Amino acid sequence: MIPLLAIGREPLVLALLVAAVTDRQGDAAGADGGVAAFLGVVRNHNAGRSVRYLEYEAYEPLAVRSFERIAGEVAARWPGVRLALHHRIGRLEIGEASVAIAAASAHRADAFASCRYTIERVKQIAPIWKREFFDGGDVWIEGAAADPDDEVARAKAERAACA
Amino acid sequence: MIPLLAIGREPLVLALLVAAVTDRQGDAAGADGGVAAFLGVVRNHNAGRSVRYLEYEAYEPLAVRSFERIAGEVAARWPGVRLALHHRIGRLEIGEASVAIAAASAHRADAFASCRYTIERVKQIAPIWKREFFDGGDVWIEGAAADPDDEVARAKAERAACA
Amino acid sequence: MRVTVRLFARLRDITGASEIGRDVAPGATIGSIWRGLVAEFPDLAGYERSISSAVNTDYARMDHPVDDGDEVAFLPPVSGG
Amino acid sequence: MRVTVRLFARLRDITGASEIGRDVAPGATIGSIWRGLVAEFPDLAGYERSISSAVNTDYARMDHPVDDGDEVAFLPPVSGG
Repeated sequence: MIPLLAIGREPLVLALLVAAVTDRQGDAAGADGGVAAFLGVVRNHNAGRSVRYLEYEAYEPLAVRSFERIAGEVAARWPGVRLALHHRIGRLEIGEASVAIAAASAHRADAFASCRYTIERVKQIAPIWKREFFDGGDVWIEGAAADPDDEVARAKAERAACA
Repeated sequence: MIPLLAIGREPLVLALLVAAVTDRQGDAAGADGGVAAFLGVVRNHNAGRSVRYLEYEAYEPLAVRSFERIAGEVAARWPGVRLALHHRIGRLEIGEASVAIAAASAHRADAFASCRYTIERVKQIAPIWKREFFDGGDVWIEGAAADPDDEVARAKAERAACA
Repeated sequence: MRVTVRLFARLRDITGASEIGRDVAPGATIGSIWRGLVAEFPDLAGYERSISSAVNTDYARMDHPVDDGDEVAFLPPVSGG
Repeated sequence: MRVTVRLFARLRDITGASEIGRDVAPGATIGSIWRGLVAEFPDLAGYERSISSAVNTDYARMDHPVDDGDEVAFLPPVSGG
Protein backbone atom coordinates (compact mmCIF):
# COMPACT_ATOMS: atom_id res chain seq x y z
CA MET A 1 0.00 0.00 0.00
CA ILE A 2 1.28 3.50 -0.83
CA PRO A 3 1.94 5.96 1.99
CA LEU A 4 -0.86 8.41 2.80
CA LEU A 5 1.54 11.38 2.81
CA ALA A 6 4.37 11.60 0.31
CA ILE A 7 6.63 13.74 -1.83
CA GLY A 8 8.35 12.32 -4.89
CA ARG A 9 9.40 12.71 -8.49
CA GLU A 10 7.09 10.11 -10.04
CA PRO A 11 3.82 11.03 -11.76
CA LEU A 12 0.89 11.15 -9.35
CA VAL A 13 -1.82 8.50 -9.66
CA LEU A 14 -5.05 9.71 -8.06
CA ALA A 15 -6.58 6.23 -8.08
CA LEU A 16 -3.86 5.01 -5.71
CA LEU A 17 -4.70 7.76 -3.23
CA VAL A 18 -8.40 6.97 -3.47
CA ALA A 19 -7.64 3.29 -2.87
CA ALA A 20 -5.41 4.19 0.08
CA VAL A 21 -8.09 6.21 1.87
CA THR A 22 -10.93 3.77 1.25
CA ASP A 23 -9.08 0.57 2.15
CA ARG A 24 -9.85 0.65 5.84
CA GLN A 25 -9.56 -2.17 8.32
CA GLY A 26 -11.59 -3.23 11.35
CA ASP A 27 -14.52 -1.12 12.49
CA ALA A 28 -13.88 1.51 9.85
CA ALA A 29 -14.14 -0.95 6.93
CA GLY A 30 -17.14 -0.08 4.78
CA ALA A 31 -17.97 3.07 6.73
CA ASP A 32 -17.08 5.49 3.95
CA GLY A 33 -19.91 7.12 2.05
CA GLY A 34 -17.91 9.50 -0.08
CA VAL A 35 -14.46 10.39 -1.32
CA ALA A 36 -13.58 13.93 -2.38
CA ALA A 37 -10.40 14.36 -4.38
CA PHE A 38 -8.34 17.14 -5.90
CA LEU A 39 -5.64 17.33 -8.52
CA GLY A 40 -3.58 20.47 -9.00
CA VAL A 41 -2.62 20.67 -12.67
CA VAL A 42 0.11 22.70 -14.40
CA ARG A 43 -1.61 25.46 -16.35
CA ASN A 44 -0.35 27.00 -19.58
CA HIS A 45 -0.98 30.57 -18.44
CA ASN A 46 -0.08 32.46 -15.30
CA ALA A 47 -0.13 36.21 -14.63
CA GLY A 48 -0.33 36.92 -18.36
CA ARG A 49 2.66 34.74 -19.19
CA SER A 50 2.70 31.72 -21.50
CA VAL A 51 4.04 28.95 -19.30
CA ARG A 52 6.27 26.29 -20.90
CA TYR A 53 6.80 24.09 -17.86
CA LEU A 54 7.39 24.24 -14.10
CA GLU A 55 10.09 22.96 -11.82
CA TYR A 56 9.07 22.18 -8.24
CA GLU A 57 11.48 21.81 -5.37
CA ALA A 58 10.83 21.04 -1.72
CA TYR A 59 12.60 20.96 1.59
CA GLU A 60 11.53 17.36 1.72
CA PRO A 61 11.73 16.36 5.38
CA LEU A 62 10.00 19.55 6.51
CA ALA A 63 7.43 19.18 3.75
CA VAL A 64 6.52 15.70 4.95
CA ARG A 65 6.24 17.07 8.49
CA SER A 66 4.00 19.83 7.19
CA PHE A 67 1.79 17.22 5.56
CA GLU A 68 1.64 15.38 8.88
CA ARG A 69 0.66 18.62 10.58
CA ILE A 70 -2.09 19.24 8.02
CA ALA A 71 -3.33 15.65 8.45
CA GLY A 72 -3.42 16.25 12.20
CA GLU A 73 -5.44 19.44 11.74
CA VAL A 74 -7.87 17.55 9.51
CA ALA A 75 -8.19 14.72 12.05
CA ALA A 76 -8.98 17.23 14.80
CA ARG A 77 -11.47 19.23 12.73
CA TRP A 78 -13.12 16.35 10.85
CA PRO A 79 -12.86 13.19 12.96
CA GLY A 80 -13.28 10.06 10.87
CA VAL A 81 -11.89 11.56 7.68
CA ARG A 82 -9.01 9.60 6.16
CA LEU A 83 -6.66 11.75 4.13
CA ALA A 84 -4.01 11.11 1.47
CA LEU A 85 -1.77 13.89 0.15
CA HIS A 86 0.99 13.53 -2.40
CA HIS A 87 3.06 16.30 -3.97
CA ARG A 88 5.30 15.89 -6.96
CA ILE A 89 8.63 17.69 -7.44
CA GLY A 90 10.97 18.05 -10.39
CA ARG A 91 10.06 19.17 -13.89
CA LEU A 92 6.34 19.11 -14.68
CA GLU A 93 4.82 19.69 -18.10
CA ILE A 94 1.55 21.49 -18.86
CA GLY A 95 -1.38 19.28 -17.88
CA GLU A 96 0.57 17.18 -15.40
CA ALA A 97 -0.55 16.96 -11.78
CA SER A 98 1.61 18.62 -9.12
CA VAL A 99 -0.51 17.66 -6.12
CA ALA A 100 -3.10 14.97 -5.45
CA ILE A 101 -5.43 14.78 -2.46
CA ALA A 102 -8.10 12.25 -1.48
CA ALA A 103 -10.35 12.45 1.58
CA ALA A 104 -12.77 9.68 2.53
CA SER A 105 -15.56 10.12 5.03
CA ALA A 106 -18.89 8.69 6.06
CA HIS A 107 -20.46 11.96 4.88
CA ARG A 108 -19.68 13.93 1.75
CA ALA A 109 -19.69 17.34 3.44
CA ASP A 110 -16.69 16.35 5.56
CA ALA A 111 -14.93 14.79 2.58
CA PHE A 112 -15.28 17.96 0.49
CA ALA A 113 -14.40 20.36 3.31
CA SER A 114 -11.31 18.47 4.44
CA CYS A 115 -10.08 18.04 0.88
CA ARG A 116 -10.40 21.76 0.16
CA TYR A 117 -8.88 22.70 3.51
CA THR A 118 -5.89 20.48 2.74
CA ILE A 119 -5.00 22.15 -0.56
CA GLU A 120 -5.36 25.59 1.05
CA ARG A 121 -3.01 24.58 3.87
CA VAL A 122 -0.49 23.04 1.46
CA LYS A 123 -0.32 26.38 -0.31
CA GLN A 124 0.09 28.18 3.03
CA ILE A 125 2.67 26.13 4.89
CA ALA A 126 4.31 23.37 2.81
CA PRO A 127 7.96 24.28 2.05
CA ILE A 128 7.60 23.72 -1.68
CA TRP A 129 8.45 26.17 -4.45
CA LYS A 130 7.74 26.31 -8.14
CA ARG A 131 9.93 27.93 -10.75
CA GLU A 132 8.00 28.95 -13.79
CA PHE A 133 9.65 28.69 -17.20
CA PHE A 134 7.70 30.91 -19.57
CA ASP A 135 8.20 32.31 -23.05
CA GLY A 136 11.05 34.72 -22.49
CA GLY A 137 12.45 33.74 -19.12
CA ASP A 138 11.85 32.10 -15.78
CA VAL A 139 10.79 33.22 -12.33
CA TRP A 140 10.45 31.74 -8.87
CA ILE A 141 6.83 31.96 -7.74
CA GLU A 142 6.53 33.22 -4.18
CA GLY A 143 3.18 32.95 -2.48
CA ALA A 144 2.55 32.77 1.23
CA ALA A 145 5.05 33.48 4.00
CA ALA A 146 4.87 30.07 5.68
CA ASP A 147 3.86 30.13 9.34
CA PRO A 148 2.03 27.05 10.63
CA ASP A 149 1.06 28.89 13.82
CA ASP A 150 -0.66 31.75 11.97
CA GLU A 151 -4.25 31.30 13.10
CA VAL A 152 -5.49 33.98 10.71
CA ALA A 153 -4.22 31.94 7.78
CA ARG A 154 -5.72 28.76 9.22
CA ALA A 155 -9.10 30.45 9.64
CA LYS A 156 -8.88 31.60 6.03
CA ALA A 157 -8.32 27.99 4.92
CA GLU A 158 -11.35 26.91 6.95
CA ARG A 159 -13.46 29.60 5.31
CA ALA A 160 -12.33 28.50 1.85
CA ALA A 161 -13.36 24.97 2.85
CA CYS A 162 -16.81 26.29 3.73
CA ALA A 163 -16.32 24.62 7.07
CA MET B 1 -12.95 8.84 -25.21
CA ILE B 2 -15.71 8.06 -22.72
CA PRO B 3 -18.87 10.19 -22.63
CA LEU B 4 -18.95 13.06 -20.12
CA LEU B 5 -22.43 12.08 -18.89
CA ALA B 6 -23.40 8.45 -18.53
CA ILE B 7 -25.39 5.79 -16.72
CA GLY B 8 -24.38 2.16 -16.83
CA ARG B 9 -23.87 -1.13 -15.06
CA GLU B 10 -20.08 -1.30 -15.24
CA PRO B 11 -17.83 -0.32 -12.32
CA LEU B 12 -16.96 3.37 -12.34
CA VAL B 13 -13.36 4.40 -13.06
CA LEU B 14 -12.67 7.88 -11.71
CA ALA B 15 -9.42 8.20 -13.67
CA LEU B 16 -11.38 7.99 -16.94
CA LEU B 17 -13.60 10.90 -15.86
CA VAL B 18 -10.57 12.95 -14.83
CA ALA B 19 -8.96 12.23 -18.19
CA ALA B 20 -12.17 13.16 -19.99
CA VAL B 21 -12.44 16.59 -18.35
CA THR B 22 -8.77 17.50 -18.69
CA ASP B 23 -8.30 16.38 -22.29
CA ARG B 24 -9.36 19.64 -23.88
CA GLN B 25 -8.74 20.78 -27.40
CA GLY B 26 -7.96 24.16 -28.99
CA ASP B 27 -7.84 27.28 -26.85
CA ALA B 28 -8.88 25.37 -23.74
CA ALA B 29 -5.96 22.91 -23.93
CA GLY B 30 -3.66 23.38 -20.94
CA ALA B 31 -5.93 25.96 -19.31
CA ASP B 32 -6.96 23.76 -16.38
CA GLY B 33 -5.39 24.46 -13.02
CA GLY B 34 -7.35 22.03 -10.92
CA VAL B 35 -9.67 19.06 -10.98
CA ALA B 36 -12.08 18.35 -8.14
CA ALA B 37 -13.63 14.92 -8.03
CA PHE B 38 -16.14 12.97 -5.99
CA LEU B 39 -16.97 9.32 -5.54
CA GLY B 40 -20.14 8.23 -3.78
CA VAL B 41 -19.42 4.91 -2.07
CA VAL B 42 -21.80 2.26 -0.74
CA ARG B 43 -21.67 2.40 3.04
CA ASN B 44 -22.17 -0.52 5.41
CA HIS B 45 -24.52 1.38 7.70
CA ASN B 46 -27.58 3.52 7.10
CA ALA B 47 -30.21 4.73 9.56
CA GLY B 48 -29.02 2.22 12.14
CA ARG B 49 -29.26 -0.72 9.75
CA SER B 50 -26.42 -3.03 8.72
CA VAL B 51 -26.42 -2.76 4.95
CA ARG B 52 -25.54 -5.88 2.93
CA TYR B 53 -25.69 -4.35 -0.54
CA LEU B 54 -27.68 -1.90 -2.66
CA GLU B 55 -29.54 -2.16 -5.93
CA TYR B 56 -29.82 1.00 -8.01
CA GLU B 57 -32.31 1.54 -10.77
CA ALA B 58 -32.86 4.54 -13.03
CA TYR B 59 -35.32 5.87 -15.54
CA GLU B 60 -32.35 5.97 -17.85
CA PRO B 61 -33.32 8.39 -20.65
CA LEU B 62 -34.68 10.94 -18.17
CA ALA B 63 -31.65 10.43 -15.93
CA VAL B 64 -29.32 11.28 -18.80
CA ARG B 65 -31.43 14.35 -19.55
CA SER B 66 -31.21 15.32 -15.90
CA PHE B 67 -27.44 15.03 -16.10
CA GLU B 68 -27.50 17.29 -19.16
CA ARG B 69 -29.60 19.77 -17.25
CA ILE B 70 -27.17 19.74 -14.33
CA ALA B 71 -24.25 20.19 -16.73
CA GLY B 72 -26.08 23.17 -18.23
CA GLU B 73 -26.63 24.70 -14.81
CA VAL B 74 -22.93 24.24 -14.05
CA ALA B 75 -21.92 25.81 -17.38
CA ALA B 76 -24.12 28.83 -16.64
CA ARG B 77 -22.96 29.25 -13.04
CA TRP B 78 -19.27 28.37 -13.54
CA PRO B 79 -18.28 29.19 -17.13
CA GLY B 80 -15.16 27.33 -18.18
CA VAL B 81 -15.74 24.33 -15.94
CA ARG B 82 -15.74 21.00 -17.74
CA LEU B 83 -17.84 18.37 -16.01
CA ALA B 84 -18.08 14.58 -16.14
CA LEU B 85 -20.80 12.68 -14.28
CA HIS B 86 -21.34 8.93 -14.30
CA HIS B 87 -23.83 6.95 -12.23
CA ARG B 88 -23.83 3.21 -11.84
CA ILE B 89 -26.97 1.07 -11.59
CA GLY B 90 -27.55 -2.57 -10.69
CA ARG B 91 -26.27 -4.39 -7.64
CA LEU B 92 -23.47 -2.62 -5.77
CA GLU B 93 -21.48 -4.09 -2.90
CA ILE B 94 -20.19 -2.24 0.16
CA GLY B 95 -17.26 -0.02 -0.83
CA GLU B 96 -18.19 0.19 -4.50
CA ALA B 97 -18.77 3.57 -6.14
CA SER B 98 -22.30 4.47 -7.18
CA VAL B 99 -21.52 7.89 -8.65
CA ALA B 100 -18.35 9.55 -9.95
CA ILE B 101 -17.92 13.24 -10.74
CA ALA B 102 -14.95 15.21 -12.07
CA ALA B 103 -14.84 18.97 -12.65
CA ALA B 104 -11.87 20.72 -14.25
CA SER B 105 -11.34 24.45 -14.11
CA ALA B 106 -8.65 27.09 -14.37
CA HIS B 107 -9.27 27.81 -10.68
CA ARG B 108 -9.76 25.34 -7.87
CA ALA B 109 -12.61 27.25 -6.22
CA ASP B 110 -14.80 26.71 -9.30
CA ALA B 111 -13.75 23.08 -9.58
CA PHE B 112 -14.71 22.34 -5.97
CA ALA B 113 -17.95 24.31 -6.04
CA SER B 114 -19.23 22.83 -9.30
CA CYS B 115 -18.33 19.30 -8.22
CA ARG B 116 -20.20 19.67 -4.93
CA TYR B 117 -23.13 21.37 -6.63
CA THR B 118 -23.35 18.47 -9.07
CA ILE B 119 -23.69 15.75 -6.43
CA GLU B 120 -26.31 17.82 -4.59
CA ARG B 121 -28.33 18.22 -7.79
CA VAL B 122 -28.02 14.53 -8.66
CA LYS B 123 -29.57 13.73 -5.29
CA GLN B 124 -32.31 16.28 -5.89
CA ILE B 125 -33.43 15.63 -9.45
CA ALA B 126 -31.91 12.52 -11.06
CA PRO B 127 -34.57 9.79 -11.46
CA ILE B 128 -32.48 7.13 -9.74
CA TRP B 129 -33.49 4.98 -6.79
CA LYS B 130 -31.64 2.70 -4.44
CA ARG B 131 -33.05 -0.32 -2.73
CA GLU B 132 -31.22 -1.18 0.43
CA PHE B 133 -30.78 -4.84 1.39
CA PHE B 134 -29.97 -4.93 5.06
CA ASP B 135 -29.77 -7.60 7.76
CA GLY B 136 -33.42 -8.57 8.12
CA GLY B 137 -35.07 -7.14 5.04
CA ASP B 138 -34.95 -4.56 2.28
CA VAL B 139 -36.37 -1.10 1.70
CA TRP B 140 -36.58 1.43 -1.10
CA ILE B 141 -34.81 4.62 -0.07
CA GLU B 142 -36.85 7.71 -0.89
CA GLY B 143 -35.16 11.08 -0.65
CA ALA B 144 -36.13 14.21 -2.53
CA ALA B 145 -39.34 14.82 -4.46
CA ALA B 146 -37.72 15.53 -7.83
CA ASP B 147 -38.56 18.94 -9.31
CA PRO B 148 -35.92 20.49 -11.56
CA ASP B 149 -37.75 23.83 -11.48
CA ASP B 150 -37.71 24.09 -7.69
CA GLU B 151 -35.53 27.16 -7.16
CA VAL B 152 -35.48 26.67 -3.40
CA ALA B 153 -33.83 23.27 -3.88
CA ARG B 154 -31.39 24.72 -6.40
CA ALA B 155 -30.43 27.52 -4.02
CA LYS B 156 -29.86 24.89 -1.32
CA ALA B 157 -27.48 23.04 -3.65
CA GLU B 158 -25.62 26.30 -4.32
CA ARG B 159 -25.29 26.92 -0.60
CA ALA B 160 -23.94 23.41 -0.03
CA ALA B 161 -21.41 24.16 -2.78
CA CYS B 162 -20.34 27.25 -0.86
CA ALA B 163 -20.95 29.15 -4.11
CA MET C 1 -55.94 7.37 -27.13
CA ARG C 2 -53.48 4.90 -25.69
CA VAL C 3 -50.53 5.77 -23.48
CA THR C 4 -47.82 3.77 -21.80
CA VAL C 5 -47.35 4.31 -18.08
CA ARG C 6 -43.91 3.64 -16.58
CA LEU C 7 -43.57 3.00 -12.86
CA PHE C 8 -40.37 2.87 -10.82
CA ALA C 9 -39.03 1.64 -7.52
CA ARG C 10 -41.71 1.26 -4.88
CA LEU C 11 -44.47 2.38 -7.26
CA ARG C 12 -43.62 -0.67 -9.34
CA ASP C 13 -43.77 -2.88 -6.27
CA ILE C 14 -47.21 -1.50 -5.37
CA THR C 15 -48.68 -1.93 -8.84
CA GLY C 16 -46.77 -5.08 -9.69
CA ALA C 17 -45.86 -3.70 -13.11
CA SER C 18 -43.09 -1.52 -14.50
CA GLU C 19 -45.13 -0.69 -17.58
CA ILE C 20 -48.89 -0.47 -18.01
CA GLY C 21 -50.92 0.33 -21.16
CA ARG C 22 -53.83 2.69 -20.55
CA ASP C 23 -56.69 3.86 -22.75
CA VAL C 24 -57.45 7.49 -21.96
CA ALA C 25 -60.11 9.93 -23.10
CA PRO C 26 -59.28 13.11 -25.07
CA GLY C 27 -58.37 15.88 -22.64
CA ALA C 28 -56.61 13.46 -20.31
CA THR C 29 -53.69 14.84 -18.28
CA ILE C 30 -50.89 13.26 -16.32
CA GLY C 31 -52.97 14.03 -13.24
CA SER C 32 -56.06 12.24 -14.49
CA ILE C 33 -53.98 9.16 -15.29
CA TRP C 34 -52.46 9.30 -11.82
CA ARG C 35 -55.85 9.52 -10.17
CA GLY C 36 -56.99 6.51 -12.17
CA LEU C 37 -54.00 4.55 -10.89
CA VAL C 38 -54.66 5.61 -7.29
CA ALA C 39 -58.24 4.40 -7.61
CA GLU C 40 -56.95 1.04 -8.76
CA PHE C 41 -54.00 0.83 -6.32
CA PRO C 42 -54.96 2.66 -3.11
CA ASP C 43 -51.44 2.25 -1.67
CA LEU C 44 -50.29 4.85 -4.21
CA ALA C 45 -52.33 7.51 -2.40
CA GLY C 46 -49.48 8.12 0.06
CA TYR C 47 -47.42 9.52 -2.81
CA GLU C 48 -49.93 12.28 -3.57
CA ARG C 49 -47.62 15.07 -2.44
CA SER C 50 -44.21 13.61 -3.29
CA ILE C 51 -44.75 12.17 -6.77
CA SER C 52 -42.93 13.54 -9.81
CA SER C 53 -44.01 12.89 -13.35
CA ALA C 54 -42.64 12.92 -16.86
CA VAL C 55 -43.95 12.71 -20.41
CA ASN C 56 -41.76 11.27 -23.14
CA THR C 57 -38.69 11.34 -20.87
CA ASP C 58 -39.02 14.97 -19.85
CA TYR C 59 -40.23 16.16 -16.49
CA ALA C 60 -43.80 17.52 -16.78
CA ARG C 61 -46.41 18.82 -14.34
CA MET C 62 -49.61 17.01 -13.40
CA ASP C 63 -51.73 19.36 -15.53
CA HIS C 64 -49.77 18.50 -18.65
CA PRO C 65 -52.07 17.04 -21.38
CA VAL C 66 -51.19 13.68 -22.88
CA ASP C 67 -51.36 12.61 -26.51
CA ASP C 68 -51.85 9.28 -28.14
CA GLY C 69 -48.69 7.20 -27.90
CA ASP C 70 -47.14 9.19 -25.07
CA GLU C 71 -44.95 7.57 -22.46
CA VAL C 72 -46.03 8.83 -19.05
CA ALA C 73 -43.79 8.11 -16.03
CA PHE C 74 -44.42 8.41 -12.29
CA LEU C 75 -41.42 8.83 -10.06
CA PRO C 76 -41.32 8.38 -6.29
CA PRO C 77 -38.84 10.58 -4.38
CA VAL C 78 -35.39 9.95 -5.81
CA SER C 79 -32.38 8.53 -3.97
CA GLY C 80 -29.48 8.50 -6.40
CA GLY C 81 -25.92 9.48 -5.57
CA MET D 1 29.82 25.79 17.15
CA ARG D 2 29.22 24.85 13.57
CA VAL D 3 25.83 24.79 11.86
CA THR D 4 24.65 23.92 8.39
CA VAL D 5 22.50 26.52 6.62
CA ARG D 6 20.05 25.31 3.95
CA LEU D 7 18.74 27.74 1.35
CA PHE D 8 15.91 27.18 -1.11
CA ALA D 9 14.47 28.55 -4.33
CA ARG D 10 15.44 32.18 -4.93
CA LEU D 11 17.48 32.35 -1.73
CA ARG D 12 19.71 29.70 -3.23
CA ASP D 13 19.98 31.67 -6.46
CA ILE D 14 20.99 34.81 -4.52
CA THR D 15 23.61 33.08 -2.40
CA GLY D 16 24.73 30.65 -5.08
CA ALA D 17 24.63 27.76 -2.61
CA SER D 18 21.99 25.37 -1.35
CA GLU D 19 24.03 24.52 1.73
CA ILE D 20 26.55 26.65 3.64
CA GLY D 21 28.59 25.74 6.72
CA ARG D 22 28.81 28.50 9.34
CA ASP D 23 30.81 28.89 12.54
CA VAL D 24 28.67 30.67 15.12
CA ALA D 25 29.31 31.95 18.63
CA PRO D 26 27.53 30.58 21.70
CA GLY D 27 24.16 32.31 22.11
CA ALA D 28 23.61 32.46 18.35
CA THR D 29 20.02 32.38 17.14
CA ILE D 30 18.39 31.74 13.78
CA GLY D 31 18.02 35.51 13.56
CA SER D 32 21.70 36.24 14.13
CA ILE D 33 22.62 33.74 11.42
CA TRP D 34 20.13 35.38 9.07
CA ARG D 35 21.56 38.84 9.73
CA GLY D 36 25.03 37.51 9.00
CA LEU D 37 23.80 36.18 5.66
CA VAL D 38 22.11 39.46 4.79
CA ALA D 39 25.38 41.32 5.51
CA GLU D 40 27.14 38.99 3.09
CA PHE D 41 24.36 38.89 0.45
CA PRO D 42 22.52 42.24 0.50
CA ASP D 43 19.90 40.97 -1.98
CA LEU D 44 18.51 38.84 0.85
CA ALA D 45 17.39 41.97 2.68
CA GLY D 46 14.17 42.10 0.69
CA TYR D 47 13.08 38.89 2.43
CA GLU D 48 13.27 40.47 5.91
CA ARG D 49 9.51 40.35 6.42
CA SER D 50 8.55 37.26 4.45
CA ILE D 51 11.23 34.74 5.43
CA SER D 52 10.38 31.57 7.33
CA SER D 53 12.94 29.50 9.17
CA ALA D 54 13.43 26.00 10.50
CA VAL D 55 15.83 24.15 12.74
CA ASN D 56 16.41 20.43 12.24
CA THR D 57 13.45 20.18 9.87
CA ASP D 58 10.92 21.83 12.16
CA TYR D 59 9.61 25.34 11.75
CA ALA D 60 11.19 27.65 14.35
CA ARG D 61 11.10 31.38 15.09
CA MET D 62 13.96 33.78 14.53
CA ASP D 63 14.71 34.01 18.27
CA HIS D 64 15.24 30.24 18.48
CA PRO D 65 18.78 29.43 19.77
CA VAL D 66 20.95 27.12 17.69
CA ASP D 67 23.21 24.31 18.89
CA ASP D 68 26.33 22.78 17.48
CA GLY D 69 25.48 20.55 14.52
CA ASP D 70 22.05 22.07 13.89
CA GLU D 71 20.60 22.31 10.40
CA VAL D 72 19.13 25.77 9.97
CA ALA D 73 16.92 26.47 6.93
CA PHE D 74 15.65 29.71 5.42
CA LEU D 75 12.49 29.53 3.34
CA PRO D 76 11.19 32.18 0.97
CA PRO D 77 7.40 32.43 0.60
CA VAL D 78 6.12 29.04 -0.49
CA SER D 79 4.31 28.21 -3.74
CA GLY D 80 3.41 24.53 -3.65
CA GLY D 81 0.13 23.08 -4.78
